[in-house]
Amino acid sequence: MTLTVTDLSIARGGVPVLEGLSFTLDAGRALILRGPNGIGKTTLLRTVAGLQPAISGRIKGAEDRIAYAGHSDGIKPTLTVAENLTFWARVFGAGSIQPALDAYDLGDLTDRHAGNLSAGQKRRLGLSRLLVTGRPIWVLDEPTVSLDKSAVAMFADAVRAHLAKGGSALIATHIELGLEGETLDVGPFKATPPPIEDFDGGFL
Amino acid sequence: MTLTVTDLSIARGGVPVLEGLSFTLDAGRALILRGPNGIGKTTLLRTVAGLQPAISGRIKGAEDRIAYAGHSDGIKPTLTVAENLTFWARVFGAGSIQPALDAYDLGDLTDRHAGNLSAGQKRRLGLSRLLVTGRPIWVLDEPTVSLDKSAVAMFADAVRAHLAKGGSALIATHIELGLEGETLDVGPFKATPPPIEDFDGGFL
Amino acid sequence: MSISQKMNALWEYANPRKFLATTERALPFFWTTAAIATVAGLVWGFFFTPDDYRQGSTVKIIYLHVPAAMLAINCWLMMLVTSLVWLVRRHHVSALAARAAAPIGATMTVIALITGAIWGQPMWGTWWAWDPRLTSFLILFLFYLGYIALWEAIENPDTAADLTAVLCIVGSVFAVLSRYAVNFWNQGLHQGASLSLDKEEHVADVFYYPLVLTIAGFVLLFIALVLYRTGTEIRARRTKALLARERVGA
Amino acid sequence: MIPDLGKYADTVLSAYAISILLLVALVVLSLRRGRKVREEMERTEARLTSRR
Amino acid sequence: MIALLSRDLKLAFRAGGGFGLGLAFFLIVTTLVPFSVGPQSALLQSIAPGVLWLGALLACLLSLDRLLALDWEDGSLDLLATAPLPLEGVVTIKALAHWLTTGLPLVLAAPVLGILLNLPQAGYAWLLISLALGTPALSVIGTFGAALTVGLKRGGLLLSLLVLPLYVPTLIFGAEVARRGALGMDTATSLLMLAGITAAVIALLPFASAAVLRINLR
Amino acid sequence: MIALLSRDLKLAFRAGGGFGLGLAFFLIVTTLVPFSVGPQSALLQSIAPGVLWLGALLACLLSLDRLLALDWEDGSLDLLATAPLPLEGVVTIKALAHWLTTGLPLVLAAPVLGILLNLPQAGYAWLLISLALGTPALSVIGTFGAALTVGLKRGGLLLSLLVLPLYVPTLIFGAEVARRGALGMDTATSLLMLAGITAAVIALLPFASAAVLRINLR
Ligand code: HEM
Ligand SMILES: Nc1ncnc2c1ncn2[C@@H]1O[C@H](COP(=O)(O)OP(=O)(O)OP(=O)(O)O)[C@@H](O)[C@H]1O
Ligand SMILES: Nc1ncnc2c1ncn2[C@@H]1O[C@H](COP(=O)(O)OP(=O)(O)OP(=O)(O)O)[C@@H](O)[C@H]1O
Ligand SMILES: [Mg+2]
Ligand SMILES: [Mg+2]
Repeated sequence: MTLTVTDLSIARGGVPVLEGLSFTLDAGRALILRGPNGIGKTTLLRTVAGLQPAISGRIKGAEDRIAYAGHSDGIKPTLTVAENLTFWARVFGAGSIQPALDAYDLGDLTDRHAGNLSAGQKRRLGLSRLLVTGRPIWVLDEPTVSLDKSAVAMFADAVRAHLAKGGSALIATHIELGLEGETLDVGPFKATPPPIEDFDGGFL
Repeated sequence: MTLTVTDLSIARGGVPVLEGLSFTLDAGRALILRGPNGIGKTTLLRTVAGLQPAISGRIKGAEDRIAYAGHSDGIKPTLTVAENLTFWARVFGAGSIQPALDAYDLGDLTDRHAGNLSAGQKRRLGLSRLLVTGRPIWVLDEPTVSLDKSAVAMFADAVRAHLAKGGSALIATHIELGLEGETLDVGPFKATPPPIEDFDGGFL
Repeated sequence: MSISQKMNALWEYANPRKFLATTERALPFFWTTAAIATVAGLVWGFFFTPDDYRQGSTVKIIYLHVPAAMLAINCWLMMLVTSLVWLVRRHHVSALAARAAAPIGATMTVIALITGAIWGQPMWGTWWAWDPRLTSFLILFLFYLGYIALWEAIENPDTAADLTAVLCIVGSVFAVLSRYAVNFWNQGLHQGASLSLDKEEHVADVFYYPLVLTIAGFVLLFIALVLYRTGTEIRARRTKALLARERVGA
Repeated sequence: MIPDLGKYADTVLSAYAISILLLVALVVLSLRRGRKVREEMERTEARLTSRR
Repeated sequence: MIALLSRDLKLAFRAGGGFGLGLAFFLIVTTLVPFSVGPQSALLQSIAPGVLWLGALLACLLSLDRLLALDWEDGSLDLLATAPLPLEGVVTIKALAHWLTTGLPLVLAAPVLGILLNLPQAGYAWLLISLALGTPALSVIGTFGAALTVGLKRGGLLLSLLVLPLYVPTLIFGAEVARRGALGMDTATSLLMLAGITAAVIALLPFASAAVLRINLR
Repeated sequence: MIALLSRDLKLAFRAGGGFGLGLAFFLIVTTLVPFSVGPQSALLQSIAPGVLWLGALLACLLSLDRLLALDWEDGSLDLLATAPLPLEGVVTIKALAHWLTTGLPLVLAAPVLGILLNLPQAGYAWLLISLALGTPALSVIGTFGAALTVGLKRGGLLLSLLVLPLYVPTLIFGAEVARRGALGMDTATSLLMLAGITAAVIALLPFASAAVLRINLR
């Protein structure tokens, strides 16, 4: 149940951004990614989630076990909160959406069209989707954007509950989440560009 | 040079969200708006910026003196950073874009297409636009979303410099900005709806 | 009461509650008279009028075709007026009345088009010809479609009311323009004065009176439908407002 | 009882049938939607009043 | 899969979902033809089958840009790609939903519009048959085009540009069937070709669409 | 204002900006016509002016949805509305930029496509004149439609539905000029009407567009 990343190098738009990155993420643990703007956190998470290929290195234990939540939430404004969640629950073959609604206090909003939610409410809906995927590894990119304090606490609780059940989480964030877990600063893994003089298949 | 808001009531989607709100914002001061998700901060800022009408109440001293920055930055992905900024500088009739580039450390990125920036870099570009408007009142909606620590500091410095030059700022945020300035919690101004039984032109 | 007092009294019905209460009382009257006049007119026209010497029994289609065509145009006019009222005085009821009327107008247009097409088959030997009258009706139908689609597409009710009102006004101007353009573009086949109601030698009283009766019936039906549907729109709007208010957490 | 419509019987009858069908459909749909909306409004009003 | 289909249909029928708009466009293009080529009914009659096919094709084309782009913009496609559905299945379902909400209504509306253009009596059945056979191919090919352009901001026009050449064979045989049918000529060969194209396209193109989509996602 | 115009032109010419796509669409529609109505050149010749006008109109129409929507999505319109430019000026500039990048290329390309459809010799000049006079009206009317639908997700097809009926008078007179011109008939009246419509539309419609945009922004 462990996610193992070994000597990973990744690129964005053809330019290597991070290289030589290794970490393991065991069941029940959370790993917080930190690093300045533009270092390549989003790129890393998308690579781990299998949305883009790595330049080199290995990712083990990710196949079909990852629930990814990026900057956009995949929410349909014309469907209600419940319909949005139910759809994802059916796609992932999971059961009831009630626990997800409860975890993010969405009970009052179930019949609302998602388009009429405020920025923070929408984000809560997006995060609650993770609970209906039934996937053990959560890969989250700045999950607490536009959440207020109490919603951040809900999120932290949800993550803790997920870890307690043997899940794990990989989270990129700039702010303090109040979660226990290791922190990995990706800054030191910034790719050093190869010398300009010779270029090969990669044009670099 | 003072922005005065008196007894303001505002609505979103036809429903009153905040009422009886009054505050003044003097030159050289910053006012931080706080409040839980969905209370109506975004709506308030858009009203002050003149993008939507208020239900009642008065806003004085806003006319043509406000620079607004909302959730989206008005950045064109196919223009370079410099071209994006120059455009707004010309629209607002302001001068050089160099100070804006310097304030947010965008010097290295000037010739990059804005579409190739990371989330935080894009945000920095969006914020630097405020400096080329030459407008004295900044109205900012969650300006530090996806910024890392050093970029938040740049933002705080820029605001401080703006205040020092006699400008003022109205900022809605969920996180700590490290700015001195009053804080206004809009929570207590939540609109109390009229009784359900009788309804008039407003359907409420 | 002076005229201006009367006008002021009229504006009171712009209050949705007052409107609902009043129409609740008035509607039974309109429904019954509409039913009576329409049925009576159609029965009279269908069973008890002779055939025309040239058109044979097809002349009976006139009792559907002409009232529907008249209403199709007048419904748009009504929408234009209520749209202007909404933009100037911002009474929600008038915006909602325009919304309520549009599907009725569209249905009337369809009826006029279909009965016309069916009539055209024996009379002109073709279902459809690009005659100016018919063509401008088709364009009118498109305007109705666009107007309805715009209402449906916009989430915020006040925005929708404003935008559709502007569309209605701009659309009216273009509809008139199209009418002239179409006239210029093709000469017509359609009955104009040849069977005009004014020319007594062609429209004998036997055709005339039942026609007037059906027209009255259609007009009453239109009034009843508009009042009823406006009530529905008001309630839908209020439900929406209540739900919206619930969601802000009041 | 239907009057002799001659060779145009199909024409006239289909015109009447379609038009009346459309009119009836319009009225029925209006009434149905009206009833549904009214119920929904009353339900919402009741819910909101009871909550307080 | 069924969840996806039912969601897509639901989305189409909701306010602003775009159901019926393809139809409206078809109607409008057809009515504009006489305005531009003139009202002579003999002329209109002779171009009627072609105009109807072209109109249906354009209506199909214009609704393509919402086929995948909306799901792309709000991140649903990212999530679907990490979900336990094969991407080939996803694009097939998307094409099916598109056909049900756009192609099918067009097929049903075509005879009515045939009246406006004085389509000869004999032509109606053939028009219907050719459209019913051809529009599924249009949806599937269109899905491929949509997958190609999904990452581009408002790629609408580029999409048209890419897809139109791909539509040519379908259009040629489809319009041929309709035209020969209207003139009472033999239609067997063209009909066979049309059916062949549709079958081949449905069987093979979803793999290409899924591959292209995977490339676009990374 | 000039800043806005130059930015819009720059955006149009950049990758993915959409310049030339209208043209390409025009080209493709025109070439598809022979495929759908059949290759008889007498028939093609008689419908040529109409097809060219209709093709230009559709190409114009299809590029409308990026006219304002992109600026809306990324928040530029909010910022422009708070900037020291009158919104009427903004929509006029937008319409002008649209015409320069779409209408003008169409006008220039039309004669070339006329060859494909065997347009009679006499028709070329009139086709050019009518398109040059008519396409600005199409851009301005289109801007109004774009302003109406700017808030809607992928309002593209709804936009077409709203705008096409508004295009009818322009199309009728424009195509009439081109058709009569091709047949060597008198064109004065239609030409006058066309010019009148264009002038009136340019003078008045920007106010409606700005009003509508203001409503949409709030
Ligand atoms: C689809 C086709 C048709 C359409 C859209 C159409 C539309 C109209 C319209 C708009 C009117 C004017 C109503 C008014 O202003 O009072 C009208 C009246 C009339 N139509 Fe038609 N029509 C169609 C076909 C026909 C045909 C085929 C006939 C008969 C041969 C016919 C006979 C009449 C007559 C007798 C009147 C009343 C005459 C008058 O008051 O001017 N129509 N129709
Ligand atoms: N489409 C693109 N093409 C080329 N380079 C890109 C593209 N998108 C982003 N980049 C660059 O790739 C680098 C990594 O971006 P990424 O989005 O992964 O950063 P990040 O760590 O998530 O930053 P942030 O904290 O600001 O979100 C950045 O320097 C950015 O400028
Ligand atoms: N389009 C809309 N129609 C109706 N109501 C809406 C619409 N958009 C938002 N709302 C509601 O209006 C209220 C105020 O929203 P607003 O975006 O101003 O909140 P906010 O204070 O900015 O919240 P956040 O911190 O989450 O951004 C919310 O309760 C929201 O649900
Ligand atoms: Mg990032
Ligand atoms: Mg907000």
